[in-house]
Amino acid sequence: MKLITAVLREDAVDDVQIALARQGISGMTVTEVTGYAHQRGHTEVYRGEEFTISFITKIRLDILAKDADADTIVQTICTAGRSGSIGDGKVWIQPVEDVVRIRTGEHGESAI
Amino acid sequence: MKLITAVLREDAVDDVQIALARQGISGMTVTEVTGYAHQRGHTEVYRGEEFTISFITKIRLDILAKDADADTIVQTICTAGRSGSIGDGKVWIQPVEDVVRIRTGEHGESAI
Amino acid sequence: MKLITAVLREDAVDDVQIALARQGISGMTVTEVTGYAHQRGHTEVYRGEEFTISFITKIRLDILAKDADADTIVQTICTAGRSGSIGDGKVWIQPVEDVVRIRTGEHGESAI
Amino acid sequence: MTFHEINTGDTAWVLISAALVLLMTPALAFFYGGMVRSKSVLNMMMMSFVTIGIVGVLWVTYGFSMAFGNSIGGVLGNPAQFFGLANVLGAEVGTVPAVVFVGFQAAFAIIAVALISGAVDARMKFSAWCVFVVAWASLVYFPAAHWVFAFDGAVAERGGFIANTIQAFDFAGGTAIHINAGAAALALAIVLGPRVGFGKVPMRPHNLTLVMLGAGLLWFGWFGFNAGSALGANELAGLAWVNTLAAPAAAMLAWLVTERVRDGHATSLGAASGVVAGLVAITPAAAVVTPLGAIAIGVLAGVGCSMALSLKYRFGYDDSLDVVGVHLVGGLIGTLAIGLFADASLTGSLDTAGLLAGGGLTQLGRQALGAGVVLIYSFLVTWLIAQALKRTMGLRVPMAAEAHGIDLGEHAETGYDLSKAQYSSYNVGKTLWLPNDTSKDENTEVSA
Amino acid sequence: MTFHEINTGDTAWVLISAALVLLMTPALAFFYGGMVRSKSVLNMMMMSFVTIGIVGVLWVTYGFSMAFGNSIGGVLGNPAQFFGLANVLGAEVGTVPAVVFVGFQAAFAIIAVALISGAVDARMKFSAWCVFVVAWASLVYFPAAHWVFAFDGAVAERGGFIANTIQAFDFAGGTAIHINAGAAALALAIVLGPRVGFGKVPMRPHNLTLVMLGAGLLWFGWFGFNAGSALGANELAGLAWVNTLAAPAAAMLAWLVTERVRDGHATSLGAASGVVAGLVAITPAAAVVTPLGAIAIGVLAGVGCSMALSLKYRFGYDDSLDVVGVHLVGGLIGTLAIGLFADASLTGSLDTAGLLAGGGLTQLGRQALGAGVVLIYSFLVTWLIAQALKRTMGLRVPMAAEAHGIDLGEHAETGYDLSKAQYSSYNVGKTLWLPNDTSKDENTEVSA
Amino acid sequence: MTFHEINTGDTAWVLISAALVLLMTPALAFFYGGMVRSKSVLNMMMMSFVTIGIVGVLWVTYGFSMAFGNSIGGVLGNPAQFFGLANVLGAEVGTVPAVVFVGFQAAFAIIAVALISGAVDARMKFSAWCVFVVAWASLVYFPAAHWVFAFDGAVAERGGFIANTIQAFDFAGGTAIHINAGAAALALAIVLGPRVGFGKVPMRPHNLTLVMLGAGLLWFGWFGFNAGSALGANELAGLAWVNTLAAPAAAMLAWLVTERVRDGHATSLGAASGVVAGLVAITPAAAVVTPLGAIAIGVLAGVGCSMALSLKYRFGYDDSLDVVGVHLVGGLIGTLAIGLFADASLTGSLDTAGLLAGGGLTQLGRQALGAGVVLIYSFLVTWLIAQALKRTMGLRVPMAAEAHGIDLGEHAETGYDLSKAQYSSYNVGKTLWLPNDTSKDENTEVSA
Ligand SMILES: Nc1ncnc2c1ncn2[C@@H]1O[C@H](COP(=O)(O)OP(=O)(O)O)[C@@H](O)[C@H]1O
Ligand SMILES: Nc1ncnc2c1ncn2[C@@H]1O[C@H](COP(=O)(O)OP(=O)(O)O)[C@@H](O)[C@H]1O
Ligand SMILES: Nc1ncnc2c1ncn2[C@@H]1O[C@H](COP(=O)(O)OP(=O)(O)O)[C@@H](O)[C@H]1O
Repeated sequence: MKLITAVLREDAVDDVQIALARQGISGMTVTEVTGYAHQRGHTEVYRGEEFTISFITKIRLDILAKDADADTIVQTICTAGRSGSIGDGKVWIQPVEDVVRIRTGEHGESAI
Repeated sequence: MKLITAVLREDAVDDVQIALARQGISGMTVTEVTGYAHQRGHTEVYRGEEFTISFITKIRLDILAKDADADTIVQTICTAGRSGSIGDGKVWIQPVEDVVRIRTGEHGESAI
Repeated sequence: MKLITAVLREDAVDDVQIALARQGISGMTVTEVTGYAHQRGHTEVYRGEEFTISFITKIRLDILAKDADADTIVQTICTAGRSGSIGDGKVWIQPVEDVVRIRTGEHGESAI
Repeated sequence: MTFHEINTGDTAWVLISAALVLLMTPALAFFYGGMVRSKSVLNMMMMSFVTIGIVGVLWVTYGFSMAFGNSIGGVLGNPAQFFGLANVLGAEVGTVPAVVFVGFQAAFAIIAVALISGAVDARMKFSAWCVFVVAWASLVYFPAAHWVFAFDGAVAERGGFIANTIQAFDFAGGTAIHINAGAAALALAIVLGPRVGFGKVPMRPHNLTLVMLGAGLLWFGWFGFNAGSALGANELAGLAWVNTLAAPAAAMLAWLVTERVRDGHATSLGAASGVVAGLVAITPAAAVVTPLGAIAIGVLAGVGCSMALSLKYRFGYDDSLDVVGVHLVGGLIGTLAIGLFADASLTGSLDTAGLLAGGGLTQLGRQALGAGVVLIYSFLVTWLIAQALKRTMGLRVPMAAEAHGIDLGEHAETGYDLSKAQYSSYNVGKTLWLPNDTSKDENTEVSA
Repeated sequence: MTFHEINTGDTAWVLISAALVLLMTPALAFFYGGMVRSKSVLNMMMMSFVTIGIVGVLWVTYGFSMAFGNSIGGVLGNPAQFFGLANVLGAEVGTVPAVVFVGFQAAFAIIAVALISGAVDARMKFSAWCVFVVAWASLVYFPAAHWVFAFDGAVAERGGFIANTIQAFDFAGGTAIHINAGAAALALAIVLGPRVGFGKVPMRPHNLTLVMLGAGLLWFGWFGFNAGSALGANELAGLAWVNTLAAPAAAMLAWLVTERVRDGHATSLGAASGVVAGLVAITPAAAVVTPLGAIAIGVLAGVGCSMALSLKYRFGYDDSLDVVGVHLVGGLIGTLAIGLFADASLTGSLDTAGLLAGGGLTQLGRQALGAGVVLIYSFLVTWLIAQALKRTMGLRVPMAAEAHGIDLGEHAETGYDLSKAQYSSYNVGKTLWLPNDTSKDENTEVSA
Repeated sequence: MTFHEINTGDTAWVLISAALVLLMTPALAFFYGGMVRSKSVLNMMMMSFVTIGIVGVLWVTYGFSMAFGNSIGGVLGNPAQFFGLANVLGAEVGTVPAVVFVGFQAAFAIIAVALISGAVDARMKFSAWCVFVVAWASLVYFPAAHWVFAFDGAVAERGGFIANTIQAFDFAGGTAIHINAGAAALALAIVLGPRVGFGKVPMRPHNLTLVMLGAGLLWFGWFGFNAGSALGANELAGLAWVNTLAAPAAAMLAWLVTERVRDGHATSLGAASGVVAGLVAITPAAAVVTPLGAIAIGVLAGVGCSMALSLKYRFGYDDSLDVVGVHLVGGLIGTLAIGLFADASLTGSLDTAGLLAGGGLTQLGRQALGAGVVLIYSFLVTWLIAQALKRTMGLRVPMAAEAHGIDLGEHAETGYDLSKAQYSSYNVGKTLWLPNDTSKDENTEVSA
């Protein structure tokens, strides 16, 4: 099994979620994060003092996937989450040794 | 070493934490997240317009564990975090290559 | 490729970020978390009732890194994030199978 | 009604005082709302707001008449006399038009009922609260206001028995309002039962800036409450004004010192609570004590109320926001303190002066009697109302709604949405998010 | 101006009423501000605040004179007569100094303009709003205020045509203010176009405690609005006061019942909206109906306005915070209801009484005519102003700024920073964070 | 005291004005509280609230007497004369009861002290602040109020030297309050030293809705401050009212234009700050300039204060919320502007008129002298008080408490808990979470 993590623009989440749902992938965990890389931050001004705020609001998705689904999910996220300008974010894949569904105690792929 | 990640109901955290503490596991990192899967969301109404909010508040725990402890921890979380109805969440295990305690620079299992 | 995750004191983030930027590492994703381990929490008092709050605000950094950079990054974080007292936090390294830059679709190390 | 010349200055003062007192109920909504957890802030505020709605309408129809109509045996005003405010236009109360007095007293009736809501945080059905408001206003407040506020000859020929027969002083409502609401809160909290997790899980205030806002506006409004009760712009009003500054100031300091000594910290919730305790305590006494007497009453209230809070843990009733500790105890302190500090030059005779101000025990006895009657009546009748509701429509929301948050369960709203990223997967109206794929309504529970 | 003796009580009441009405515009800022998403709260509040600034200055220079100077054909006051408030000191309006009346009416002018901002949430250029305020106040509000509020002989010898020729009642501004602003909001919303995502993505209120605060302060201020319009501390003011309590109380209940029946839940946003709807509706009628009539008007407004809200989705204009649904519809209900409920004993003659209160259709016709004239004039002129601005300076912020949040785009600020961890990587002033390493400015966009 | 007939209209106006001014201190708490970081909001608000408590009690005991008792050489009122408000009941000030005047002036004393707290954000021990309040009120404010506000014959036979000998105009307290508090803030900020990270790490406002709320309520209250200072409901009050609208309106616009030109954006913090700057500047002048003069003063204040803010970075003192930039500079602008714009028809003679209004340099000189005396006295004595406290009890919280947040360190509270998930691992009271397992108290520090 895999854990697919995506860091997205805040306004891309709805599209990504819909695209995934269309493919039958409807489980995910969402975190509000801030990111920092090539995309420039913004500037605020308070009583004449400028504050440059480099961290940018992003949304992180964590999706547990069966090995077979992983590539499609990554592909779907990339397509639905792309705006083409700097700051679209990353997707990465990590190995998962086991997954358990707390409610039932099921293990492995059936727990996803 | 392992990283055990659990996504729990918001009201299960205290029980899980106590259960883990009883087993001598007292380190963890907690994140407020929202989740989306089989559990139904809720509906809000503002000036007659209905908003169905599908994302549900969940709590994510990340626990670094020695290889030997991992299974017990998963087991404890499942037992303490179970309510039996949809939405109890998942636990998953991932490999960790190294852990460092920032304060001391210790590496490996002794850093946990 | 590696995923380096660090849980830091809230006031160490700026120093760590600057130190990393000096080494040319300027991509990261930041999450506000709370942690719980050896560091003692604090006490609040409302109308004579004491509340001991054990969870402590921490900052979590997730940094995707090329294999070659991983050790330096961990080293840098440890140096810049150390205050020497309990609660400085942990850094850990996990394997990553693939990274994709959403904007371009690039895979692997060039996507970082 | 007796007929005097209307005085525009007095009328202006009572008009603005009425608005000040009305503002106190929204202020209470903020004071209370900030103290609860974020998942019940709206319900807490709604209980105050809907009380303005309900009691506002009741007052104009039969409430004023029940409180100030000609007395039936000193016990109840004739509800027909001023029904729908008939016979009010053209009449006066003192030197102000009677309709102005109606407005002023309306605001009192509203806040008296709203005060009780602090006891029922996060668990009472909103519909049950609404019915409770109608019942309690009609069966408890209107009568009690009649007893205490209806002086013979002021509005109608014959007034209530506490004002005219017992002759207890209650300048602006320590008995009729604070003791009354406090006793009711106790009864309702007992019948309702505690919140899930009461005494076990932490229930800390979710927004202390809101609490401070409430306290600030309450203080502001209270100048209308107390100084407005002089029903004129005169020296008496001025004295009440200054006492309404001095007593809560002293109470705030006393509360903070108590906290510092007992808990190690002076808190902002303590400051806000001390202010309210001092305001409550000076309410009945504002026109019969000197400013130094007001300071003394403030100190008593600050220390007394802050010590009284722990009672609820000892006895196990969940008076969530300490209506008993602040309003019942504070109201008692103020009402009885009149028997100690009332100044003969202000009350008009040594006979009515307080024990420590050269008077005897007479007035103290009258005060205790008046307070006791209201306390017992209010507790009993409230208990009966609450039991009746419990057995018919039910008082509490389902446990799951309480756990998930009463704001969502009862009002389908959340207090705050401060997320910067407004990701959603919401449905707006009935339009689904996946129009091409109606088989996948992502809001439907799917089997695993 | 006619010369009476100054009465201090009347003056005191109008002075404080003026302050109460002025408070209503910040209150509106909170009411509106809480209803928008967190990324546009500051812009929404700024539109109200800057309106106080702009209209405050305009009023003192030529606005008062345009509204209350001697009438040019019943259509416009002479702008030169009181320019810069010349000739005001030493004069009276009724029994109060004319300068006090200037202040009181200033607050009316301000809130009338600010009301419109509810229609343009999150997308209008701040500079365009400022220019719009100048144009709309000058071309629409000052004339309309003249028509409705300038009675012959009150300030200048000749006043406006609605007050004196049509003789429609508008006690405190249902026509001049609410219908007027509501019609303008509709025109502006249409020209401006909807927010990105309107009707598709959820735009729920970000802070309902702020909405409740706004509603509470609005109600408080409205006592000055309505009861202050009696221009004296007398029984008329008292009646208006009580009606200003009764109507919104009833409207709140009616709105909540409508919601409960229709949507299954009584909401706090509904309570706040119901209060405002009731206040709007009673505004024109406050002195000509009995308290029971006020309750009837409140019920009509609560049901009517809550039903009117869905119009915007049907017709597709984005009147973001329902200025049309609440102020235009509420203003119409109140203005027309006078033709139904006005009481002959209050209006002074059966001829002017309402249809259901023993009068005929005469007054209803006058009311409809007055309302219609203002509605049409306001809609048309606002539409022209909006088009003119759109074609010259442009009305809307860039799409990206709207998406990212207008607070940042227009004001370079964010409403809230509640993060406990204030990590940053900010620059303060021009000092960079990496002084030793100027080649690495981490705020510069770097190629991947 | 001189004996006049009491006038109820005048009394009503001063009574409500007193309440309005009292509201300004909570309003200040919100204005200041919103501007600091979320971890020090409660401490900031507490400094204002406790000032109401302390100064409220001091005023009633000896403060009023020190300020308005019979003058000892023009320098200090006799503290025994009205100790505990003896000899106040039965007396009048002008046409209002003396006790009403006591209340009105109490609110002035309170806000004067509270203003200083803006300079000491996030680092001053709360106990040190409390002692500072007692000392500063007694040694600086009560004397200065005597100099400026105590006119011969108004309350006592002989008053203070600035009012009676220098004859500077200070209608409502530009000198006694704003210059005074601004100079004290500067001295205290210097002795206290800057916040950790001042000028390096970003300290942006955590809640601008709270700032706007504060500004709105301050403006509302300020009508009592300025128009109430007429001590009657008359044309003078009306003029002050209108000027209190016009000047801040103009100042807000001037500040926003300055920002737009200098920084590229008009901000909501700028609007709020501009309002306050305009209010400060018009305070001394409200009754001696025409509305057009008020607009001029507003523009000067808006531009002047917004330019003055950067001084603190240049000179390196951490006047955290710009008490100097807004109150000292604004107070100076207003006080000196009287010497430019004062209108002979309002001051009563050409001799006292301003330079640009046909007068000479005389009044400008008086204004400068009065302002200078207060500024220097206040700075010096405050500096001495601060040094004394620093060397005895200490002024600052420990560095760790400052870093972690002064709210927690000094008050054991946090301002907001908006987390939806209230997970905890708290202890409530002394009950531990693991009752069966007392060996594992998860709150104890455990060795790694
Ligand atoms: N090395 C990295 N490790 C973790 N997260 C990263 C890394 N680089 C970028 N990110 C995340 O991706 C987001 C977008 O990255 P950025 O470089 O700005 O744009 P793009 O991915 O389009 O080149 C960042 O805001 C950050 O959250
Ligand atoms: N595939 C997944 N990947 C990541 N998180 C998931 C996934 N599926 C479910 N979750 C998380 O688990 C939570 C509970 O899942 P849900 O399916 O609603 O209940 P249950 O686990 O009881 O079947 C979700 O809210 C989400 O946070
Ligand atoms: N086993 C663990 N798993 C995950 N996070 C941990 C673990 N132990 C500690 N942490 C995180 O590290 C933080 C600091 O740990 P703590 O033990 O208090 O200090 P130190 O690391 O200096 O010994 C904790 O607040 C928590 O967020």
